[in-house]
Amino acid sequence: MPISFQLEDNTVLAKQHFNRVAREQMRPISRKYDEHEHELPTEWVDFWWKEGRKGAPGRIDGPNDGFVTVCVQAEELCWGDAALYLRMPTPALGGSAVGAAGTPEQKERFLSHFRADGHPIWGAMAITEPGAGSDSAAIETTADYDEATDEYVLNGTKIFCTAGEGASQVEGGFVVVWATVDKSAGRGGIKSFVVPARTPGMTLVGLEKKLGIRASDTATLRFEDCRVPAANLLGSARVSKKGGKKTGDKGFKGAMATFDASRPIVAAMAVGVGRAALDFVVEELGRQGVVIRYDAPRTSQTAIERDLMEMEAELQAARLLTWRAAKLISSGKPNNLEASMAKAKAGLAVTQITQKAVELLGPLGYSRKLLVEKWMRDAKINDICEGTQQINQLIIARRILDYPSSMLR
Amino acid sequence: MPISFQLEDNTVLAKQHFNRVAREQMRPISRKYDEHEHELPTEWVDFWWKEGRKGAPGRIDGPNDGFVTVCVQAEELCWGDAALYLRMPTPALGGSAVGAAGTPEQKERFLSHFRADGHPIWGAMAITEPGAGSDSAAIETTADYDEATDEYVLNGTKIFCTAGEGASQVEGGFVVVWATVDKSAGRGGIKSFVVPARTPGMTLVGLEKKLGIRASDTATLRFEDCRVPAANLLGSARVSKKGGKKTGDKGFKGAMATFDASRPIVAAMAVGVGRAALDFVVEELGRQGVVIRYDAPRTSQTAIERDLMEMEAELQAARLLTWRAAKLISSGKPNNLEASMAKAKAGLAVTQITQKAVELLGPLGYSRKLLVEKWMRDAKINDICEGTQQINQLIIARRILDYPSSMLR
Amino acid sequence: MIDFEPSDEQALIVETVRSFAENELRPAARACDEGSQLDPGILEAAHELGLVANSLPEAFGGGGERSAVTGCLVAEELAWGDLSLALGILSPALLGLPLTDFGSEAQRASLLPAIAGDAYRPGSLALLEPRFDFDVYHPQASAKRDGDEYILEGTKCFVPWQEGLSSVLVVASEGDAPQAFLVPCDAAGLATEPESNMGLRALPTVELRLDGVRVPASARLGEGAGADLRQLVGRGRVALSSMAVGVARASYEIARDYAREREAFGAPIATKQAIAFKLADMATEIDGARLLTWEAAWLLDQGADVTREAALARQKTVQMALDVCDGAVQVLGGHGYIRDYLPEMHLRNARGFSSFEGLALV
Amino acid sequence: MIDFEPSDEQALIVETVRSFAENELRPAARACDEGSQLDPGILEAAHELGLVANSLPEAFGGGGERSAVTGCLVAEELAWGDLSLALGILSPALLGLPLTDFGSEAQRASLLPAIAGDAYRPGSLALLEPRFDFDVYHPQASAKRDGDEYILEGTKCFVPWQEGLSSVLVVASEGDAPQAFLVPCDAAGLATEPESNMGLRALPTVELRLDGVRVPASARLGEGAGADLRQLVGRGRVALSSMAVGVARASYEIARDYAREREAFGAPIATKQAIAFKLADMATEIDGARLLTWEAAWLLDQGADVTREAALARQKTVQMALDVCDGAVQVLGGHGYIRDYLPEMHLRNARGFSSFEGLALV
Repeated sequence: MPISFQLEDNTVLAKQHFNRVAREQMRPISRKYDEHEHELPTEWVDFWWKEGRKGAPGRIDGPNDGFVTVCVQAEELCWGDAALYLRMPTPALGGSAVGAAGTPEQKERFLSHFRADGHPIWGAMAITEPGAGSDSAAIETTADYDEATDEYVLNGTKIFCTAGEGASQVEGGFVVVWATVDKSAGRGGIKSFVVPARTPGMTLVGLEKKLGIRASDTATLRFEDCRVPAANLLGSARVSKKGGKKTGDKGFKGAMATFDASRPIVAAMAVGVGRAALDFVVEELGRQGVVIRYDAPRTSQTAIERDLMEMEAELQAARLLTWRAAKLISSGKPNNLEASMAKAKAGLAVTQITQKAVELLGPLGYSRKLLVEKWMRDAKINDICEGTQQINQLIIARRILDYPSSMLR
Repeated sequence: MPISFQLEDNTVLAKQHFNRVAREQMRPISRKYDEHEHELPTEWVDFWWKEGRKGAPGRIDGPNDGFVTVCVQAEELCWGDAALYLRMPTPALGGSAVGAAGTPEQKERFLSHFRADGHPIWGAMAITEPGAGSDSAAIETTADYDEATDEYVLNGTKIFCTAGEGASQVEGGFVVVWATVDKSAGRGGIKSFVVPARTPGMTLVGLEKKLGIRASDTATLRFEDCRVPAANLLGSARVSKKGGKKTGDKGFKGAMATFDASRPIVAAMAVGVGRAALDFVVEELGRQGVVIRYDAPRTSQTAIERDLMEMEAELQAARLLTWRAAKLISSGKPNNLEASMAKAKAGLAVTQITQKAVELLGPLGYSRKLLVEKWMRDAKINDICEGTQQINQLIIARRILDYPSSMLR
Repeated sequence: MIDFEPSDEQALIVETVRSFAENELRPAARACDEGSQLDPGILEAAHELGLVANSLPEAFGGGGERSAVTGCLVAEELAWGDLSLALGILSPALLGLPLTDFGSEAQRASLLPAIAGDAYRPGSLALLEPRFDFDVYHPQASAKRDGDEYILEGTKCFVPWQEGLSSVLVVASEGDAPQAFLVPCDAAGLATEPESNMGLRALPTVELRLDGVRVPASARLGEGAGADLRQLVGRGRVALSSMAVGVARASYEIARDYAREREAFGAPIATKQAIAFKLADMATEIDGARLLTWEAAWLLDQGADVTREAALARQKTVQMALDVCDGAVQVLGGHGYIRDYLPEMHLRNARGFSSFEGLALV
Repeated sequence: MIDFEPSDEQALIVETVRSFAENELRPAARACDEGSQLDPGILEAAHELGLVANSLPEAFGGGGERSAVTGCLVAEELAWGDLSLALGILSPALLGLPLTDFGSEAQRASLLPAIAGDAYRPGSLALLEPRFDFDVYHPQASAKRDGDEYILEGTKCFVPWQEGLSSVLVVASEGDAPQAFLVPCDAAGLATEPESNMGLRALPTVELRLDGVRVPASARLGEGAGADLRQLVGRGRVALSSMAVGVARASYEIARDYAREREAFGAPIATKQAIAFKLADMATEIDGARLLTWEAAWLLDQGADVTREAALARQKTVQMALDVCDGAVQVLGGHGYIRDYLPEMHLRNARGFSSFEGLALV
């Protein structure tokens, strides 16, 4: 196939479908759940569980651009509301981890509930700790193997756990917890464990009050002698004894690989928020008689025209980098470099686009009567989560310089 | 005294004087010596030697703002032509080193020629080596003490030596050479030595062909068993025996201190080049009917108006940071942080201002019929010399974080 | 002689205000923001420092020590403590300074003694309008002369509206010329709607609607040509520029200290060039923006027209404050995004400076 | 289906052109720049690759394989080698493609066979004008009909003018509508003055003055409505955007390799975050700009109007190329400033893209 920018029919259908969902189901309640932080957006959760999770007409997992379609879905729904997107009852990042590192048995055991009837449930991933942010290898949560019961015993505290309330409290959901089975082994000792919701010893300590994405439940979870069956260690069933501890064969690296899949989605989320702001500004200014003249000579261009053109160009560059990273997944190719490029670019571009959007609308843009100020607050999370701007620059730099992490940190 | 932006009368007189010099003596030959790289700008050199070095009317070394006036002079003359400024017959950076680290006897011996009659002469400083750029401590040029003759014997190669041709080749001038008397001592072993012009063993290897400041002689100098009297080691006459080598008491630190004085001057040079470009663009666009409306509402502002306002604001911010660093010198206060801020800001601001100036004039700006393209080429040196942007950021960061260099490099 | 250091007297004021900001404003900042209200005790305590009264004429009980430069020093320190509280503290100047500069003797006598008096008396200026194409020099709000009265029409926004406010200075166009009018808060035809904005949560502001509001001709500020709006706008831009510098400095310092404390990969994150250089750039830009602002203020004190300088200072400080506060959030990472730390509030407040006009004066 | 990877056929072309650029253009780049001339041997050798001929119609000896996307791939690789030589190599397309797109049968037959023929034949398009307020869609150069002739007046700049050039395509306004005219280089009233610019030193260009130049009516490109200037401008912007990407990539790669080699403080400077992150940003921006450009090219191939997309791609690539090339000079430090290394030339060339229009087409 030659270079082409033609979206598949399935993707186009999905785009239209999820745009309608965004417009009809999300936008009308967007301000409400920004104002009522931490309140469960029942109408949206119920809608998604009953209707939304069926997906778009056509086949969302089409043969070729499947992951591009996933990104298009994320963009459309986050054009609707990024916080509500993160509050959808889905396996989310926890599901990605199970998908990337789990055995077929584990996938069936933990993910099938999400296709079943019953009440809405959530998945989540818990990595960050008070003392370990970007530096995942510094994780202090421990997982000790108890030979007597063939269980792992988790102890530690996790913060910034997106969807952590739903995943930890609602029966049927689960939290994938990163913990070390052997602190002396550094990264090598880090494994991930599926902790089903309401497992004794897992406590919801609290929810963060945030700048934006306030409808999303960002939880702090404490694990105190929290026991899970050894079979919940993500990875192959084959386990090897090593220093008296059992270790699965997919550890730190397997878990990190989930980021290669999740970063394009986060980038697509960012693009969606940025587009919401840009669309709104263009429409609103258009109503005031301001239109972008793409053929104006430099000397007659207005400052606003140039701002809008820059915003459009940066947003599209971010979107195309995102689709490129996604397409590589669909093609079964490595995308570590491209995923980080998409994430770094989208996070930064969209932060700037939404900040500029507020400015362009003057006092109106700053008011909570409109959603633009909310999009600016929501957008900033994309510059931080799933690796800050700086972490993604680090990954890109290591790739392009062909440096191991020991040479560049 | 309260906060004040009132230039002293002496400074204003100097500004007017050197602006006239710039307009009358420099601008008319600016293009010529850009085209004739490496050719000695005789008319300018002679003018400066006969007239220019007398200084401005009034007292340039006024009691309070003396160093501000030095910066104003640099700005005006570099508004004229930065390359010709660097080619003036003065002690230049070599003089600063002698001034900062030399004994009274050394100051008299090396600097008095510059106040005498006779032919034009130059001073220079030689630090950078092929293997040591920003990392001055990695200097490999050696200075071995020969007890028999009470001389130091220099061996090594120096590059990027501004005014190095004049200073090394014309009798009466001198080059201050940084060399190590004890490699095992690292920075501690680095001392500076005054090598008079035409000293046997000092060879002019060649001159760099450069992006800009082409009238300035950027030399490569080779030292092969180049002998200078021990009395040419900059610093106190008191010398102490140490590991069989004599060392003056002002070494690396003394030499580095000259940068605190030279960085505001380099910043002022940058401001001069940037102002040349900005003045020209404003004037030229004004002729075409484009004027900056400082009171236009955001929505009616043109892209060019905003560009010009940004250029003006950035240039003035750079100028004020420069004057602040200079004023601290006049007040006898430390200015290491402020000097690096001025240098970092001015280098970057002026690079961007001149690049934008070329763009604003369209095809005309890109043509060598006008000087704007030259100013863009000239300006870029200010982002590099006397510590690149990055080195100055490093210095600022160490200061604000209160980190020793071992913690942040 | 050029001098970038405050005089001993200025330094003393800075020290006093800084310590007040550190001990009173900063600890209250988060609660005020979350609770959407100012702390009256702090306003009273600040009033006792005489920051506004000092600038008013001695004849009306003030200190007679007017200086835009000193005003900038004060504004920066207060905004460093908390922007909403700072604007509340300085709000009496929104009435006091225009009256001083342009008011008739009678107008001055009617309000200045109270502002300079023992108790805190809030002030308010209605300058902005809720339009994306608002032109500060040509307000759409209008004032038509009708016999001995003016009839005011139009809508204003970002109008500070604290309890105890008795009158507001409304800027409206009389023909082509913008003029300022003293309007009692309970005037007939005047309606307010409380505003809710991304930032400035603690400062009560309203959208003010003037629907045929009648005021006596004597309510127009000044005699003859009236008020000089260019000067008023310049003084507002310079004051807000200083406050932008203050907010940026607050955010930068938190980021700097966090970066020294927080460890990753076995060392403080401040030892990483990406973080260290970002902090270096912040520090440099803050200083550059401050000097630009001071220069405009100094020109004001020389009696110069500062339209150009105030516009440049405003443009520079608006962008600088946004960049610095965004950078601080970035340095704190996840902690920058949560409301346990102040940078997210600084970012919300900083973004407002591109819209704010006339919320403070020097 | 979306695809960001070249087809096998496209990949083969890229490989061929890249190796030519690496082995022929890059080694000659500095000498051409310093000597202010192209290397005729290289132009001939490049011609044998058939890069332009491939795009021309089979009926006139071309390959009939027109694709703007492929054109972008070729332009980027050539510009990666050297911008001046790339523009020289592709200059035949300045006549060949407009003739293909808009020319009458007779016009095509008159020139296309020679362009597609065995020997390199330079081409030229006179689009730009030496005015700061130049509007590409409304040239000031004019064409007035006078009986069976047109009379051309005006001044053009950045007009490629190599030895062997026989005619130039001049864009001038006929009334309100811009049209293109084939003008013989020796026409009466046509005067040229060689240009000297900051960059593009090796490509001979002239300022072209048209003082009552008369051409037959048949010299106007196309019949009826004539040439579609919007499409021509779009094709030019897309081509130059790709070249900006090529120049930026060249500069970035040199900086990256230098940073890996150069040691300071005992380690390669690439191990410093300030350098490494700068390189990471460069790589990301280059890729983003390339994708934007490809999308515009792909739309051209779909027959769409690309006024918007070409404008966005141009704006993005102009700034990206400048930033990347400036960054590369910065990474090399002192070595970036001297002419022993290429980044200083890349910076000079990159700055030109904000003015260049119509110097290449796809």
